[in-house]
Amino acid sequence: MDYLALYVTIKLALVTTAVLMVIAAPIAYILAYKHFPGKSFVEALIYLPMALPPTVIGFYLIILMGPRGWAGGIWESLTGGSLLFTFLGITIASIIYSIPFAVQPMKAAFQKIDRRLLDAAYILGLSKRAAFLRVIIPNSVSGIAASAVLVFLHSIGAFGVLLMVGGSIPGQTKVASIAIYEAVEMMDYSAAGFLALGFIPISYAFLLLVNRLNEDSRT
Amino acid sequence: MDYLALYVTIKLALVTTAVLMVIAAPIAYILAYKHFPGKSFVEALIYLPMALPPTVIGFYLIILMGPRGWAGGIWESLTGGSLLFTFLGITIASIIYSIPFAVQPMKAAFQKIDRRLLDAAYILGLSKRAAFLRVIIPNSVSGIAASAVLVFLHSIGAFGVLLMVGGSIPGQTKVASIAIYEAVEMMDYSAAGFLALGFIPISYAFLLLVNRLNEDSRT
Amino acid sequence: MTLSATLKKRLKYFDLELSFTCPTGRMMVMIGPSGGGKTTIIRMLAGLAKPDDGRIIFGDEVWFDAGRCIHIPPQKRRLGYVFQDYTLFPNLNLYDNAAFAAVDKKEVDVLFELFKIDHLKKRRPHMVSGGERQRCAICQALARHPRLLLLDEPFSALDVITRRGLREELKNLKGKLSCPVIYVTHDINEALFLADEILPVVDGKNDDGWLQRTITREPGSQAVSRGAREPRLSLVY
Amino acid sequence: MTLSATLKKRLKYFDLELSFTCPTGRMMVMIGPSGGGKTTIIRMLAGLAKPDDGRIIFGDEVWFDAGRCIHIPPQKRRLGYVFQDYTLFPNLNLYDNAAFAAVDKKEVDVLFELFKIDHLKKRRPHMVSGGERQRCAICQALARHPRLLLLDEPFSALDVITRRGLREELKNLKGKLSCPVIYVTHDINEALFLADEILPVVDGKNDDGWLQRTITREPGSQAVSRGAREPRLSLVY
Amino acid sequence: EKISVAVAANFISAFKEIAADFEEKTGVKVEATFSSTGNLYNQIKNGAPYDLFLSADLERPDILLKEGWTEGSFVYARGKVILWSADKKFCRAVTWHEALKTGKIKKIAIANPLTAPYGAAAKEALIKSKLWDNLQDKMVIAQSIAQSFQYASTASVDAGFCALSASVNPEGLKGCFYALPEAPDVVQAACVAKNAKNKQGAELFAGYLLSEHALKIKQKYGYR
Ligand SMILES: Nc1ncnc2c1ncn2[C@@H]1O[C@H](COP(=O)(O)OP(=O)(O)OP(=O)(O)O)[C@@H](O)[C@H]1O
Ligand SMILES: Nc1ncnc2c1ncn2[C@@H]1O[C@H](COP(=O)(O)OP(=O)(O)OP(=O)(O)O)[C@@H](O)[C@H]1O
Ligand SMILES: [Mg+2]
Ligand SMILES: [Mg+2]
Repeated sequence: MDYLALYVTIKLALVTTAVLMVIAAPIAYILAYKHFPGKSFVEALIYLPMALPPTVIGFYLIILMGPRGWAGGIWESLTGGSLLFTFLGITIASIIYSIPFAVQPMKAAFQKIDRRLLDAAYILGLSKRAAFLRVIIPNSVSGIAASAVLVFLHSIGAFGVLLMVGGSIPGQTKVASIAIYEAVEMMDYSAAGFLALGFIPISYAFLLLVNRLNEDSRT
Repeated sequence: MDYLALYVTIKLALVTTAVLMVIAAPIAYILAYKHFPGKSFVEALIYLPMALPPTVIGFYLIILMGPRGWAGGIWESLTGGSLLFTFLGITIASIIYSIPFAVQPMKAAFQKIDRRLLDAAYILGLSKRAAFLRVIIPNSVSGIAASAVLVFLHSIGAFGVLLMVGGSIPGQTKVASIAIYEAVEMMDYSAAGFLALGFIPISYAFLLLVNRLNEDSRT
Repeated sequence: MTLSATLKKRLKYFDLELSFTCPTGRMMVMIGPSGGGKTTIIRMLAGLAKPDDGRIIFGDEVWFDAGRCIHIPPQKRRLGYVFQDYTLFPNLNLYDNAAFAAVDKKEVDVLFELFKIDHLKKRRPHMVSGGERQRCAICQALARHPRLLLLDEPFSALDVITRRGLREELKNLKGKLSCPVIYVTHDINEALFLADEILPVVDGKNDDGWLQRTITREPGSQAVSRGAREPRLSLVY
Repeated sequence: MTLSATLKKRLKYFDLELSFTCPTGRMMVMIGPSGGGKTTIIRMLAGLAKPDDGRIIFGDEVWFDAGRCIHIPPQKRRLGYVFQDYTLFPNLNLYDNAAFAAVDKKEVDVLFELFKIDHLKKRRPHMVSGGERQRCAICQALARHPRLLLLDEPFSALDVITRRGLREELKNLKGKLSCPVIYVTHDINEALFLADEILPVVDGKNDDGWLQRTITREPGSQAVSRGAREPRLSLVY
Repeated sequence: EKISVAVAANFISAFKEIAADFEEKTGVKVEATFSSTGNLYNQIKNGAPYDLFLSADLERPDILLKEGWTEGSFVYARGKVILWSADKKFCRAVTWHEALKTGKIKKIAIANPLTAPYGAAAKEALIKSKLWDNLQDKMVIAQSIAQSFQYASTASVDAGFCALSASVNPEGLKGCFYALPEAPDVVQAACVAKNAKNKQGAELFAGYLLSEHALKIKQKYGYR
């Protein structure tokens, strides 16, 4: 069993989830509460990474993060290194790939908040920012948990995008899904099956954790 | 531009979304309200299609739906036809692939329902089933909308699974993501890019629709 | 049909323990200090909470019996219950709320007129005032022809005049309803006006002296020291 | 600091239109029929709703001026507001709710003792009775040292004795608070006891005769025909 | 009347043109599924009703023969692996070995030698030239030969081992390439299913694949 690949997978999924929870919250807030022209269009763009086939996203990410793309170019001029084929590179890819799954359930949760709670918060002098942090977030725990579950599991299972921008470098960018793919192509079906079985305990453990947190917040 | 492939894609996504909304609701209800031993484990299994790389799911679906698999075997003995490489086959694959995205946001929404509303429903004589249909569902519209958006867009973008079980029969199983794949393999990047652009108006239109329904339910 | 209940429940700060009966067409009014257990009692009668011990019998049906492990769920008790915080379904307008479980939808119109909210039929609950919400909740409970009516401070959000009017309507209705009515209030006038029987609940127990002490400011009751500073108004409202 | 307000707002069934002033240390009690616009007025003072026209001036600050398009948001008005449905944050226990915006957390303990809920500090709102929730909401409002206190039926869920006690406490507090207090109630005794001034609100207008008509059952008022059937109780509670 | 064909993805372009010709000439409709050889093999193993399988290697048709799916295989194309770069300056060196040795080269793409026949061929050339070990830390592994070209054409890598067919398409013409004399031909074999639904049509198409006309098309796309 390719333990190194499983390790990279888990690391990638955890980093992606952590980063996305922070990025997605304000985006979801804006989508839930603000009105501005072209909002639906912006929203559609945010969800696009989900609608596009992963290989298409991967293809555009290569262009963007390659030495001739602006992201890759800036990165190279700053660090001298390449963004593609590094752990950082697949992390960025995985984050972009999973944004919609982070944003959508959070938005739904924020929309469900009882308006009277927000009224009460404003009366108590909270700025919109403070009300967001102290009222909306704590009262949306189950929606945020939904986000976290979706993002974590989705990053674990990410394949097409990482196949494009990863380059299958052991310990760096070779995640378990790629290892499985290689095993299938080599007709080593039992290795593929074993590796696939490895996903069950991982997702099980993560779900237990999230459910625990979720329940704590409600008692 | 391959309009036929786009048409199949939209049809597939709509059917998948419609079917999944119906299937996922009771599952989400059980996960949100019932307690039974091994619940977390069952939940983890339900979310597995998300955690597994699409190619792995496709791999097992082929085995299952092939003439030697039990699903394919039963189907063949009933209809004489094959399940693989038909529109029905990719629809089943797409449904399994998207189950987690349907279940998780609904579960979160159901959990957020004010318990007092359920108390009131029971007092008014509603069975659990009736309370589910008349109280829980109408008060979870934003969560259900989140589900629908995720499922629809996710099925639009589905690729790995369909590549495995679909074949690429025009008008039947050749969806846009597969057409893009073929264009990329032929190194015809501009055709791929055009087809990818087709996803933007589709997801935009669907989002507009869901947002409209969502807002209607709240005024 | 007579409701008779013997209830025991361990709460955090006191044990609830009391029993009472209430026959059809009679109204029992529960009164007592805040946090004394009135809502808890009502919830047990409704089947939303389980007593630790005791029995609830309605006519010849056993609704709850701790010894025999019987617990009929609220769905099967067919009651009307106006919650203290007058829960309405936020997704429905007032009319649909009241018609939600109505035996005959036509009655809803009559009730809405009686309770003076027929102009608000199409409004959602968050678009009306507190007292209007409360009146809708009463219509909802009555429209389903309950076998037992539980009213937890149904008029708390109403002004004096409306309240007095509705109180009268309720008294008239009581005869037509032919079911036992349990009514929780803080208003002693209301209790005296409506009650066929008064059940003072203090710290989970039936405390028959409470009403007397409160009204007559018996020495030693909290009312004295505080009440003394109060202007003595004798409004007959 | 004096609050003075001139408010106009078009509602569905009547137009709200009235003006009043209330200086520091004084309590103005609003009273009137259900659905008459009391809560709407309070929400406008709080900044949660906008009048269609008029002005709200607090001391030398302009909080609202339709003509000059000034609208200070609720955050900047620094007020205490006890909602009619006593909204508390469901994710916090009672203590954290009251301390949520407290100037000095130590005061919360004092307030909890005063309002007799110090044993419930660690409970979440859905685990306490309606009256206990309401008292916590008052503590929350007081703990933030408001410049203006708005109380929308703060004692509606309380029993007579608790209510009378708290009413006294409030009267005492009023002096120490040194801010204008606007108080909505249905209880005429309470209004007479607490008020430095009474503002009867009927269908959105100041109707000075309403109180008189209600109390004295002036002929022609609804009170007569209905009240006549009512037993004449003269409880001084 | 139609036949269904499973085609290794690297052969898509040539195949589509050949199939179009074939349809026109015979009236038999060709339904094609393109995917990686490994995936197609897996589908066949699980009962996919293909009449004809165009693999990217010799191995898979061999296995299918042993498993009794087919009665025999034939070679339908020979591909060549090349070293391609989007940067025309790359080709100024005399040999591909020197081009790879310059310090400017930081990353080289190669299709996974374990799964892709083109990758295996490239690896063999590198080993023969004693470059394989030195270049290990510059290697980026692509999962297919098309992906290796994607990396190279987007300049994500400085150069990539690609199929000769890549050099002749419009995107490929924008760059430059070296042929690799050390690399063996990539031999692609095909086989007809024993129990094909339309065995006649499949055999007709198999024959057409080897015809003069088809050969011209294959050459146009860089196959022999
Ligand atoms: N869900 C709950 N879980 C645990 N304890 C509760 C719960 N609800 C109320 N309590 C506690 O039980 C006691 C009785 O509460 P209950 O709501 O029955 O009082 P009440 O007589 O209805 O008071 P009020 O007049 O203020 O509504 C109180 O001490 C209260 O704090
Ligand atoms: N959010 C709202 N949108 C529109 N109309 C409303 C809204 N809330 C209340 N109303 C209507 O405005 C009028 C005044 O309501 P308001 O809540 O101010 O009355 P109130 O005097 O506080 O009554 P109560 O004593 O029953 O609480 C009523 O006719 C009511 O139906
Ligand atoms: Mg109560
Ligand atoms: Mg009000």
